[in-house]
Amino acid sequence: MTMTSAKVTIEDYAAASEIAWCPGCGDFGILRAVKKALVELQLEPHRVLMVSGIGQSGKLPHYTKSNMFNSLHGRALPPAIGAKLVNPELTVMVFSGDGDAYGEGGNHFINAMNRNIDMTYIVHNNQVYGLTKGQASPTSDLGFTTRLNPEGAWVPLRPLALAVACDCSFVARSFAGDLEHLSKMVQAGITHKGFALIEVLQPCPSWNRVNTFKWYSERVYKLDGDKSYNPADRTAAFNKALEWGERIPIGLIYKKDRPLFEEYTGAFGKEPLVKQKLDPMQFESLLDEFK
Amino acid sequence: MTMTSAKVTIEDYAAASEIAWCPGCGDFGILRAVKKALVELQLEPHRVLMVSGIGQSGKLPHYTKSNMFNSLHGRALPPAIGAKLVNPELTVMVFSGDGDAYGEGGNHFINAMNRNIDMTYIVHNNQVYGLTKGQASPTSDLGFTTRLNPEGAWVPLRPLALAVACDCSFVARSFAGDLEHLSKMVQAGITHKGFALIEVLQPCPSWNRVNTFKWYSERVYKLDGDKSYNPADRTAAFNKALEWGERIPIGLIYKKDRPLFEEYTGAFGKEPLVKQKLDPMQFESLLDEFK
Amino acid sequence: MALDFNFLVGGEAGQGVQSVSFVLSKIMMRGGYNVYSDQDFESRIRGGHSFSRVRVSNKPVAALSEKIDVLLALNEETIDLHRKEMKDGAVAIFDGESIKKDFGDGETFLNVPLVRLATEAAQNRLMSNTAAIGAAVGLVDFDFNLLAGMLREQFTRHGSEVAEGNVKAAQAGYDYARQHCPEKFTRRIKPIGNGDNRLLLTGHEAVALGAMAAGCKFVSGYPMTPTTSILEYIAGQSKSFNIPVIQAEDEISAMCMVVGAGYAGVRAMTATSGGGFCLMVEGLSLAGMTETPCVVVLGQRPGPAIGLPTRTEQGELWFALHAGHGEFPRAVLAPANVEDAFWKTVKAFNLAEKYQTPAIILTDHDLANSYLSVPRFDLAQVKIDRGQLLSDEEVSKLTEYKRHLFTDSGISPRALPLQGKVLVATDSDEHNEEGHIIEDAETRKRMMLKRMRKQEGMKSEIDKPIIHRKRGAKAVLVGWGSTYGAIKEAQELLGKEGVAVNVLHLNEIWPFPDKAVASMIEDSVKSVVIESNATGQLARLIRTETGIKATGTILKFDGRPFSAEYIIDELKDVL
Amino acid sequence: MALDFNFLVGGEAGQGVQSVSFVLSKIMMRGGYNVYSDQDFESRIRGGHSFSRVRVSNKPVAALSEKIDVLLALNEETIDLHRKEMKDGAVAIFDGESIKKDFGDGETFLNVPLVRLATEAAQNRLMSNTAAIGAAVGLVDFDFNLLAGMLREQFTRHGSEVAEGNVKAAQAGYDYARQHCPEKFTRRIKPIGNGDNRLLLTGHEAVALGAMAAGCKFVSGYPMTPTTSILEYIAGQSKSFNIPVIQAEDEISAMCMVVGAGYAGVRAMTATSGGGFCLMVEGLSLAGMTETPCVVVLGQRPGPAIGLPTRTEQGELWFALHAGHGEFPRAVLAPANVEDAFWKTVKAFNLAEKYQTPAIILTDHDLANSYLSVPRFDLAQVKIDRGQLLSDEEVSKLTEYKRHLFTDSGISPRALPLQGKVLVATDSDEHNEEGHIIEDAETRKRMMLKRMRKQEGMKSEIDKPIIHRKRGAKAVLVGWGSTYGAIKEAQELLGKEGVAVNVLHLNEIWPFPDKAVASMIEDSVKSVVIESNATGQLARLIRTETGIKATGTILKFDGRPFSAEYIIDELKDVL
Ligand SMILES: Cc1ncc(C[n+]2csc(CCOP(=O)(O)OP(=O)(O)O)c2C)c(N)n1
Ligand SMILES: Cc1ncc(C[n+]2csc(CCOP(=O)(O)OP(=O)(O)O)c2C)c(N)n1
Ligand code: SF4
Ligand code: SF4
Ligand SMILES: [Mg+2]
Ligand SMILES: [Mg+2]
Repeated sequence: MTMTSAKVTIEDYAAASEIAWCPGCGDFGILRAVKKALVELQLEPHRVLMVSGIGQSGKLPHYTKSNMFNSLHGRALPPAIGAKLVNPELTVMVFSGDGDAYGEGGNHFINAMNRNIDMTYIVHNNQVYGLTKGQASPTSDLGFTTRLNPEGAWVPLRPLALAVACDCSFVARSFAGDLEHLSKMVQAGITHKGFALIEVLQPCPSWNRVNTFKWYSERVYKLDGDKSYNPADRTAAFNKALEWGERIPIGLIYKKDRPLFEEYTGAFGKEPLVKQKLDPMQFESLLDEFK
Repeated sequence: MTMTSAKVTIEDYAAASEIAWCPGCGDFGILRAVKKALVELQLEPHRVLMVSGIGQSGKLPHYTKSNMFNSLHGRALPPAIGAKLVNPELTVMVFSGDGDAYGEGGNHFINAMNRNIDMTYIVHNNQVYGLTKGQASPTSDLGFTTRLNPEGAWVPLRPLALAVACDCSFVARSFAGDLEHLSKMVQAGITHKGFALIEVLQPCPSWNRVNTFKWYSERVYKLDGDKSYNPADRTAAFNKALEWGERIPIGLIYKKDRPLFEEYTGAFGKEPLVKQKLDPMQFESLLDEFK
Repeated sequence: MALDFNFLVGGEAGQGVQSVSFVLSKIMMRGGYNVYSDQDFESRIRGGHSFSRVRVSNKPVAALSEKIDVLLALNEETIDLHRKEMKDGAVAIFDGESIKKDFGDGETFLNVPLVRLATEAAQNRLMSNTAAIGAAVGLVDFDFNLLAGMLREQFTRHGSEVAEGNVKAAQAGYDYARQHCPEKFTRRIKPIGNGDNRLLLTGHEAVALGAMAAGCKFVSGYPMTPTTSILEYIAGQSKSFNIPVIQAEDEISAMCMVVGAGYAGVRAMTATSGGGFCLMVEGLSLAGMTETPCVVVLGQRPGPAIGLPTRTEQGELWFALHAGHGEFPRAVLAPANVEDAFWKTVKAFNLAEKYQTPAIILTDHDLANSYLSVPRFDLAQVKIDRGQLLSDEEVSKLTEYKRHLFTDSGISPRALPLQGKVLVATDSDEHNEEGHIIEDAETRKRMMLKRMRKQEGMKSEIDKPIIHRKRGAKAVLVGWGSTYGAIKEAQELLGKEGVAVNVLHLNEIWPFPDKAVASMIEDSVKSVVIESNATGQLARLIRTETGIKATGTILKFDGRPFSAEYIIDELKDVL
Repeated sequence: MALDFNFLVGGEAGQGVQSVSFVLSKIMMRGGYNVYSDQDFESRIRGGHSFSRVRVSNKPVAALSEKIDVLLALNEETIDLHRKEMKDGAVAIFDGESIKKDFGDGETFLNVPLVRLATEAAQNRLMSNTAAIGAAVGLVDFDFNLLAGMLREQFTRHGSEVAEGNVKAAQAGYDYARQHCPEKFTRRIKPIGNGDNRLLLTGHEAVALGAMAAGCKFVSGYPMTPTTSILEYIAGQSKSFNIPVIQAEDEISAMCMVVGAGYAGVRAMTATSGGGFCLMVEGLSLAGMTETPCVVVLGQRPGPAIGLPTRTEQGELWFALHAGHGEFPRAVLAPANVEDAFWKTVKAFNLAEKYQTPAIILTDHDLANSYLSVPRFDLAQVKIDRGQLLSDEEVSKLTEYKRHLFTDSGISPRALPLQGKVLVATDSDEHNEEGHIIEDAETRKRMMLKRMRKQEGMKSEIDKPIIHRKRGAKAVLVGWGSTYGAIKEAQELLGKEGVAVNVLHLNEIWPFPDKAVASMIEDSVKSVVIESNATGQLARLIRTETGIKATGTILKFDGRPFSAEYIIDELKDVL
């Protein structure tokens, strides 16, 4: 992440496309918080790469300005990793829905957390498949009914507990209805050196009539002020990550200093791979090995 | 699982194919323990369905007798689930390698544990890709070098911690070198009502020269006798599941009574689906809805 | 006298376009008419523009028509976008109290104060859509009782007050439109019968019903437009008929669960679109190798990648034919319309089980979502043929069992796990007759030949393509799948203009009915292949299988369905 | 005088067959000979049977030969399985002290006490394989110094004691064989030059080198036979040349990482086999839609499903051509041999980047693993053509940038993120020139046409197929990919028998060189397509693209590679 002297304003992050979200969607809050964080960090759009999956969440990069790669459903992380590894100078932010991240993308989710490459992963968790018109997601509450799940959804996954199990170096939760908190979390995620997971509770007024803005508002409580909570304590973090119901914690749940994958081997060289010169002749010595 | 009066002997579980494992492979111990468990449970081969992925581990069902479905790499669980749901009278055992289960099959692994369908999942963990000639697996220790990983493997996943995070209803570890312990675990897994994960430490003398028979033998210790350890305590289980290094726990790590997925909805009916009559005429009333 | 009438209902996503269109369609069918109604919507939940056309005729219809008789505008944009499609003398209904704009002259506009009428009649401004339906129905002087009955059916579950409120709102709209009907507008739709022996449904509802009737007992899938509707329909019936619908973590899992269920002995199915199908193709190959019956619905939409998720295309014919690694037999059926979708689905299950291999049903977004009125399916005609599935008695007599027994037909008699005491073993590795892994060249060769022989058997069960001949035809219009209605209608319209063309339409594509196709094309001087893709996939397939190169193609790949008018227009350049 | 000599080394997996064969191959090349060495092994790590043939000739060789001159049996089974392949007068070397069996008469057996010789000479029974090489080399009276040099090279890293021990063991075997050489056995291989300007390598080593030379800077993959070797080779050089090889959690991830790396601006590649490729096809379509260059190596092996994992086949041509949902341009190259594998890989990177779309390199298990001696690659001839990649300077001058600008060629000039200040946006949804999501028909149509135009440009860069004409030829043998060597040799052998045939071989398959193929086939009365699959995939493709139906096919799908002998045998039925 590189800072610049030019003053970055919210206009620099104006929408590149007409916004197609429903009125009242929690995604607006996330978009606002992301822009605010980027402006506060004074990051210019061209230094940022936003990668997203498919879902309502996946449209976010279209609604601001940056380099962007809108990938397949469930496949936001792999291209982000490819891009980051070859050009570490990019500030990489990745956007997924709960289905995108924890359903279709489950395997990448676990492995990306374990790999600890420097990027920020924002998961819009509306506990439902929004874009496809309301099916249960991996985080839908037990019994949540939809047309596809008329007997009600099965027991949800606890992604933040998975994150702690994967030793994810930054695990946080925030709420789309709390601009200040969320944008602070996003800033912290971006400045964190390593893989930062930020799950955002995001009301979907169109398809989730259970976990509404009000429902979340009544339940969320902040860890951030709480001196008795230590996000460096993995056991405590595991228990905190499992907390869900009458009270839902938001804030930094787990943080761990861990080496970065990209610094582990010498394979990347000093300069970003994108800037390295291509020279066929350098391989002459390799040919000798086949003599 | 149904018991029978006919006496089942080890001969009933004789090999159906010539065994192609390397001499000294830990897989032999697993095979022996599985047969022993089945004989002790007096389960006849035709009541058992063995499903496996691809890897050395995936060959196990060929080396005994039962109904068997040898699936794709990483895809042992989904066909097992399909089969079990349509015929719950089958005792379903699933066999994977560490690559199969935790690498290629990672998404199914998490979800199967969360779903809690009644079956036993045996993961042959040799910390290496055996059949493909020795590449790092998701459980290879940090720094483990292979031709594909000359700078050494990255930080391993901790699958048992993932299991606890997924509230897997039975999480155990055993060692291929301890026939008694392993076969007892397998029996416990089969009789457990729900999804039972049994990870087996399995030396691969051909490709893993680090985590050898001796290496494991020197490190494993049994939880089973330990009164101070309570496998019902999820927090304790999480910590235990993370333990790896000088001491490696084997035995029952986590156990939880949880409802079965297949009993959650009324969609399955009373009789196994395979036995239900097919009658097009029963849908006449549905047509009326389109009038 | 021929009646061919076209309503267009338009508005934002979330405004209720689809339910207005559905009510209109249903009552028109109940008035004895044939109805075809297509759905045009964006990939968003609120806002944007969506519309639906309801085509009503006393002759068979099976495609959209572009020219409109009545435009029912739920917002201003609808008028801007669609007024150019209005026929001479057509009327646009709008609520001038919410849409405050002067549309000038040219077309006829009927300002109906929908919100006010609903508020006055039923004290509920949200019932303005019902008033709109009333107005449309009143304008054409249709039987109000059919509408009232329909509304009561729909709303009674919300209480009789809601139901009667809707009836009142509808009545208000109806009366208003009759009283203010523009003089120039003289078109009327009088009931000409009842719809008793007819059903109104979409292609994917027909697939769902077909699957259920065919005895499907297990469904697993992952939501994806346009096939979620299949999963959802069956899920709604899960409990009543014991057909679990498992929402899997991804399509890989869904496909492999289906293969497992098929192995264990039930008829099983999954449904997806191109992107999800990509993830299923390894499992498809697994089914081919293990000789496990399974049915996969591939509902096409425009690609590559995410493409246009709520639009239509026929861009995955070749992908369906060759998806999966290695070579194995498969059936590929492409229903020509809603009715056909039911029967082809039944057939897919039979082929899959008789030949113990995957059957793919190729549909598309247009077929998936368009409503058609069809004769009631005669369930007594549904034949479930499980092929060489052994009976419990037969199995009980076996002492040993070879799942992959070599036979002349290539089909090995099939026993199920726990059906008796025999063991049922199969493997994704190449295997011997017992289902166990092998490496030798000879067994490999025999197993490949055995499996591929099934393709021959299957070929003998493929129906001839749909053929319509016209005397003196010089050209043949060739199509496949959901475009049948539009192509057939084009033939008829051309016939009226004195241009005779034949129609050759494929709804069972693989194994390919080469002889029938070749002889029909060779009969004609010209052949024009009409399809919704950019590379002419059927045209290529015809060349591959028969050596014949079509003389022309009409390719459309903008995500919108064909109409007869469009085809006729394009034919001018090609014929 | 023509020399065409064939060693066969056989034993259990784990016994060292491959290293014995490698040493033999290498020293023969260093003695000035052309060498081709194939590898036959089972999908297991220990036990079973594996073998390797080392064919040595003073004329070009590029395929295996079935008849053996020297059989080097590391176990008993090798003799049982291969004695029937011995030529008249051939010799089988075995260690009678460990293989205690009377093989009777018929062939000539040379009992060499390998273990004893190794133990005596070097106090290490494990060096018996080295003694075996020595014996084989001694039997043909080859230059011992070449062997000694090779052994020192190989073993010095284990200490000079080990190296010298091996030399001694080899010497013991060498001397023993010379002394006990059966009188009837008179064949000798004398060095005829040196291999200085030649390399001995496998097809997949050539692919790996080609990728590196072409400037590949990022590799991600998941192990799968037969392409793991590509990943492993590059991984071994990762640190020296800064080319990370990421072992992904699965092939989906590997493919999508490559697309991300390509988007960010490096040349990137993945390599897999059919099963893994299944999981990549959605990502392939993503690359097509986002116009991201990427290279995918698809190393074929017999399917369906897991099939025969360590055998060969050409069963995925059609799958490669149509894999992925929707329609998008792609290149499919199928190297004809080891040398070609290098150059085709270079070309794949250039095509991918110039046309901003995926390029697939179709290889197979046989090409992957067979060693061939080839002229040293001239790296100065490697041209890296990055197409319309803008320079930093060009980018710095831009004020706005449209990643998917409409152009006549369909190619949009490419800027990279952070190359300057412009923003680089792309989308798997259909998009406008700026890369942002759209829904309208017009933009969709234009974007599809733009992308498909690139296919036309690419077609102009496709080389003519390889053609070898013989005067008076009535038939043409047609093949693709790795079978080139065997087909070419068949042509020559037939020529010697007085049967003239032409050869038409495709190594650049898509876009299809239709004109060249058509004219060559039309020139011949008969055409026989020779391929390693069951359905005649190239034959079908030729028909699709040219309308021409080949008069015959020779199809082999038992997992074993073609030889010239086999082709000639089969031709008798077809010609
Ligand atoms: C392979 C694949 N499967 C399914 C889909 C269909 N699909 C698009 S978005 C989506 C789920 C959206 O849910 P979520 O990720 O929670 O995002 P949201 O819309 O709720 O923000 C699905 C299933 C797809 N595009 N690709
Ligand atoms: C889709 C796919 N990718 C890769 C492979 C190749 N493959 C076969 S087995 C295997 C890994 C084996 O490792 P593991 O699962 O740990 O089993 P082990 O052999 O060690 O028992 C791999 C990568 C495959 N068959 N299919
Ligand atoms: S459907 Fe839900 S998540 Fe999607 S835009 Fe609408 S409110 Fe937001
Ligand atoms: S390679 Fe390893 S895991 Fe495989 S059979 Fe040999 S010892 Fe066992
Ligand atoms: Mg969601
Ligand atoms: Mg393993």
